Amino acid sequence: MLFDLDKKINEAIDDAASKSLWLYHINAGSCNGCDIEIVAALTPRYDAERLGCKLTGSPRQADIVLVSGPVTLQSRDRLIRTLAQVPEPYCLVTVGSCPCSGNVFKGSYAVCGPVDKYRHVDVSVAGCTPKPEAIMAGIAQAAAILKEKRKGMHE
Amino acid sequence: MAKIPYLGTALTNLFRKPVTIDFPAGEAPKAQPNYRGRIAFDGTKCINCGMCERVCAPSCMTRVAKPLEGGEPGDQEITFTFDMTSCTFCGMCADFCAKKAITLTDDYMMTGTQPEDFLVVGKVIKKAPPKPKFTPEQLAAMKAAAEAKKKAAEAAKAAAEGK
Amino acid sequence: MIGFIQSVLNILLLPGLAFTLIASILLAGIDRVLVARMQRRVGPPVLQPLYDVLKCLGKETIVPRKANEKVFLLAPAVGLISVLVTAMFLPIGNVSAIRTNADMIVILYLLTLASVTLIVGSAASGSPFAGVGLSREMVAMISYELPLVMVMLTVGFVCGNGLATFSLAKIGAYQAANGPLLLNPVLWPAAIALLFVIPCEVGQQPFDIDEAETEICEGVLAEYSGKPLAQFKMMHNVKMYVMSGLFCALFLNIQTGFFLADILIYCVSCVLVTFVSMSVPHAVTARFRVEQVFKFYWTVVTGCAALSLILVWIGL
Amino acid sequence: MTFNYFVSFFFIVLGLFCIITRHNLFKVVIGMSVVDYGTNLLIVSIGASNKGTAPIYAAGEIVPGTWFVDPIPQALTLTSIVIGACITAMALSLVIKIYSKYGTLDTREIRRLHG
Amino acid sequence: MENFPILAIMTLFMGAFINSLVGRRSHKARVAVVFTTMAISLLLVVSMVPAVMFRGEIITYWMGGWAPEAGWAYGIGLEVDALSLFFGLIVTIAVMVSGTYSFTYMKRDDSQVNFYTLFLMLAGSVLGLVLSGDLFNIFVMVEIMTFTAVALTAFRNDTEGALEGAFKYLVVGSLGSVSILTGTILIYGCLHTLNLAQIADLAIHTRNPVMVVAFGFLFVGFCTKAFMFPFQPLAADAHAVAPASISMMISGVLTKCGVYGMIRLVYVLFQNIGQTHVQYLVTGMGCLTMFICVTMAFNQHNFKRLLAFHSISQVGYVITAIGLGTAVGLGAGLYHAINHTLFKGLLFLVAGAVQHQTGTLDLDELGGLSKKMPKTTLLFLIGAASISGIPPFNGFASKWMIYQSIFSKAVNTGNIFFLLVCIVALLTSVLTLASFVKVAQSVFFGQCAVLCRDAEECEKGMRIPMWVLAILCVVLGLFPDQFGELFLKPAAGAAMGADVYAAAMLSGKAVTSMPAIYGYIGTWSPIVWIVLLLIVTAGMTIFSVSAPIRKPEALGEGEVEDEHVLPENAKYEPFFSGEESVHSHVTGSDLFWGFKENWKKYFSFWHDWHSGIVNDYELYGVVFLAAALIYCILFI
Repeated sequence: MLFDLDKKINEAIDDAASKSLWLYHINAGSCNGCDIEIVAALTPRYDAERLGCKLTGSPRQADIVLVSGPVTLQSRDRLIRTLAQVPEPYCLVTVGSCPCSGNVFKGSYAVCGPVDKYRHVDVSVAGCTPKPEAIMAGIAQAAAILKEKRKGMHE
Repeated sequence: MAKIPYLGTALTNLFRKPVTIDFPAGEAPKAQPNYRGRIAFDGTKCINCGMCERVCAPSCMTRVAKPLEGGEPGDQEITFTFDMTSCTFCGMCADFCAKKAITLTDDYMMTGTQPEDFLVVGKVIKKAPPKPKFTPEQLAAMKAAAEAKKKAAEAAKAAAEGK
Repeated sequence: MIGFIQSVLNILLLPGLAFTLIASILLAGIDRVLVARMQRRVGPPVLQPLYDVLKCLGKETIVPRKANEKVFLLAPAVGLISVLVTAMFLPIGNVSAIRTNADMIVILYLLTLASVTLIVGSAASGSPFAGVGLSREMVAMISYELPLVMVMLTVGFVCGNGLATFSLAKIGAYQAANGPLLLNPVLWPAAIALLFVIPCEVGQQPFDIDEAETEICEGVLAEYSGKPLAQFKMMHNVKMYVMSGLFCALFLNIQTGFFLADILIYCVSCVLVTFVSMSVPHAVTARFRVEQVFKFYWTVVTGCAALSLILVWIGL
Repeated sequence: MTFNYFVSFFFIVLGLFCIITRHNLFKVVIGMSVVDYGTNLLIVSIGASNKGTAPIYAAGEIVPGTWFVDPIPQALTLTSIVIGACITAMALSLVIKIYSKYGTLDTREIRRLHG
Repeated sequence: MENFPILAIMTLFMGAFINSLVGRRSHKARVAVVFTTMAISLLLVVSMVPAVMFRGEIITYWMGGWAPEAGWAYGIGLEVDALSLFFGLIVTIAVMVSGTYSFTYMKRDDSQVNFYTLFLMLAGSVLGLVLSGDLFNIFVMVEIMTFTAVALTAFRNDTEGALEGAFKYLVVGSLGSVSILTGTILIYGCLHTLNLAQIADLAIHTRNPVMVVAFGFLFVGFCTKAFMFPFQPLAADAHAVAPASISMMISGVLTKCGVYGMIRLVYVLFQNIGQTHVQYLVTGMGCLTMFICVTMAFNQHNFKRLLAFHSISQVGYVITAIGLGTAVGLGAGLYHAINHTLFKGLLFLVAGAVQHQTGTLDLDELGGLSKKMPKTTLLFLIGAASISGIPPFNGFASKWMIYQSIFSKAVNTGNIFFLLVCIVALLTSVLTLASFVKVAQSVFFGQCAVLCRDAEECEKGMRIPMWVLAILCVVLGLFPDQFGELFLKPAAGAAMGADVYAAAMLSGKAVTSMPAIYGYIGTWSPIVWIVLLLIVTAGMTIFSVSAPIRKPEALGEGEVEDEHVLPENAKYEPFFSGEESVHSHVTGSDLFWGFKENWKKYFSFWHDWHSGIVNDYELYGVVFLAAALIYCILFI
């Protein structure tokens, strides 16, 4: 378009993609330890809103999907369905060690293996309840990846 | 209208300094004193007793033994890999480790994109046990010689008594 | 010819399109920062609403299978346009982009149109959460429409001295003559009523029963992603600017001689109104339940509006 | 003449009372026709006067001082009677169909359209 | 030009007669006869417009050549002034549209000959009522109208409650007719004339109690015909069961005859609209009807019954505007009258189309029709937007004029009553919008109900009349000034100029003078359009750049919307917080929980008030008659 206005707009949108991160949290059977840590990240002491983070209620508006908990049998289908409903480009961040490996529940009949089996995990934050700073660091890393993904979309 | 709760505190907060720590910009604050964070494995102290592996609930560590290429034939090089993503940081391994080879540091910033970022790898060089000076045959021969000597001595003692 | 260029410039730049977009984004940003500061946290950068909107523009738009596609995609556009046109009517000092002698009724209807597009859009999205959300939005509309109309009638009647006027220009002239209406004690209940109406009209935290993230998963916007979502978010920001602008036009229309001072005063008063009416309730109270919203508006707020209406009616 | 007005007023009130209180459809229809008759009586008695004779006018016979009864209300009464008859016929046909469909004539049961 | 009025009425009645002879043979013959009859009457009425409306003449026609002698009217006269012609236009347009609609709508019914005979008689009687200049002639036409409307309501007597609705309409309607008759006779008793013009002359001078009681009776009679407050259950029952084209006729045309009678009564016959007590009576009735009907419509489960209550509440708007007594009020009321006929007719025809395709009108069973019947959905949206007063449509223009007239009346007279009326009017328009949102969500949008799976678009024959109404809605909405100048000003002038009406009737043609009514406030200045254009182009530039819009590929053959979808490809399924998207349609009945929760007592009271028993409705009617008479005797 005229004096490559579209390139400028696309760059602005890529930049914005890393500055406005809407979190959508999926609890795939977690013991709620990681859940309260995620919410703690939004409290005044850690304030994830500085990164532009905001909890949203629907996967349609998610940029970063936080998964916590070993993917139990019951929550397996629901996890896959919800992940399918999130619009591109989005990052999948696993919080805590359960989603990465199933932690102490590894090998149980009710646990359907790490999240990796269902979708490539962009950033994982280890720790059995990782500290809010760790979650914030993970989100910051995911923001950078998001920018690359968005850039990849329109190249 | 009942007194609006927190109105006073909200308005005064406007003029007070926010309590947020400037983490992603600044450096991460230190964790509490004995925080059970990432595992640090000191290969030199470990005697490969396997207590940590037995006592670890999520069995997040694996031991692979390989013959040490440089050393004598019996030497082993055991690589310990602790997978932080399946560790619950309960600290049992550190407590049960007789040699205190495993310590949990206060590094909590464990984020990464590939699984390798979360592996703590430690190498233990396990010397082969010292070779016995004598080979088993020599031992047998020496034992036989000792036996023979003892019998000769007894025979001589009996002959002396008989006299 | 100069008059025409002047009016086109007015529309395009100053009290018109460009100023509205920039002001609404800044106002929304300031509002979020103020709420954060009241909770003693740093809060997002001031341009955060701009990043949100641009990011939503960049994301993929999914049209659900059960949705009625044309209405689903058209409703947000109509909503945004109707709100932007409403912003044209707001005067800065005595300069306003579009001037008719029944501004208030057009503003009332365009704001209703904006809410209706939100409702029709969510109805077209075919999701049950949206169904519940739109009925809550309708209840909210029923509850705040009555006091809003009463406040407009009161101000129209006071400024009309005899024949009720609906034009903001006459109201501005009246305030220029004998001081902003806020100083007139008879109109204090009406001002309070309008301050209460603003958060519900905009859909701000304590009264955002239609987009309640926790209860009904973003209710009205459950199925929206990408571009339509960007339009609805932009509509939300512009509505915030329009409502505070409306309050300034009705009660705080201070007209000094030259235009620059007017703009400055206008911006400061807009920020003040946003702080008082939207940031403080957001930081202090939790979200209302549906029938609490309705009961609150039809008893407390309508009471205030009716009080000042009757006082004005008696001829005070 | 006032006696006629009282009687017609009485008929109208009686008809309305019958419509309001009776729960049988036929009685409601009867009430309606009673109201009609009351009104017809009112119309006729409006135009009537004791001294007047029948308003038949044959050429040349007019003698000054003869009193005619006003013919227009009588014409109106004719139309009103015709209309009353049609309304009653219509109502009765409806009552028959209702009975065949609902199986009852009690107005309290025939209330599917309410609320 | 002289005998156009009688020709227009006679063609309709002759058409009914010929149709019953010829129509039996084939559908084509029936359609031909009915269509030509309606077309001729429409042509005749329209051809009178330039003479009456633009040049301001008044056409008088004396039946049987009984011209008035020495200023005393003996015969029965037809008088067409601007007001009658305005309502004549409404009647003929509505008849034309609903006639063409019923050609395809009633195709599946049997004994269609009777349907069209009754339909043309209804049309003829309504046109006769509007054009006639004789009070008893109006009573006879009212009787024929009620008679045929009852027969047509019960036409499909297998639908649930059709006979019952018709019977109730007949019984309580006859109460109205009796009170009109009594009123006419009492006037005759005092003034010894039945001609409207003559009564207009004499009524001002004779101020005796009998005239006041006559006014009371006539007022109650026309309230019944316009389905005012205590009579609105009649309308609700009649509309819910009548075929769609007939419910359009009842709501669009019969109520307008009640309104016409009210205007004639208050502005021309007794000319006592100037008294504040009469204004209180008329505006109070309109206001009461408006609010009660809209709240009653709020939790209806039947689509047409909801539309019926809305129709009566809009007529309440018209009556409120007329009761103000100011020229602006009357103009606004007339404007809203024609708008109401248009958008209410459109909504009833849409309801008919929905019933024709899906077989049911229950709001809880319908759902998601917008994907199966897109054109009908668009038509519905135009109708709903007009009725709830959304800017570009005609509802907005006329409702706005009504608010303006009420508010300026309130300010000029400094009377608090009119301020309350203004607030109730605004509140009613919001509630109207609320209930049409409810209908839109439960019938057209939302998820596809089981019943609507195989519904497809209705035939073209039904859609053309709907499109005619929709276009008229939009045109009248966009050009309120021109319509006001050409039609509203002469009509309101004719109503206000009662003395000219009288003079013209008795002495033949005369030019009426038109008082300047109002300066209309232009809303659509061109600048607004420029701004819209700019915003749209600015929006397009950003859109063409950013990410693509992904739409689901259409359902393949045999694929049903709700059958099991694998989690992986659930991208386009609605978000059910992870669950599989089962059919869960949020229907009308459980919307607005918050609002209904707070007004539980009010809603349950009115729900029981509409008990559906004939005796109760008659009781309400009689009590209202008594109250009205007492009010008139005391105050007027």
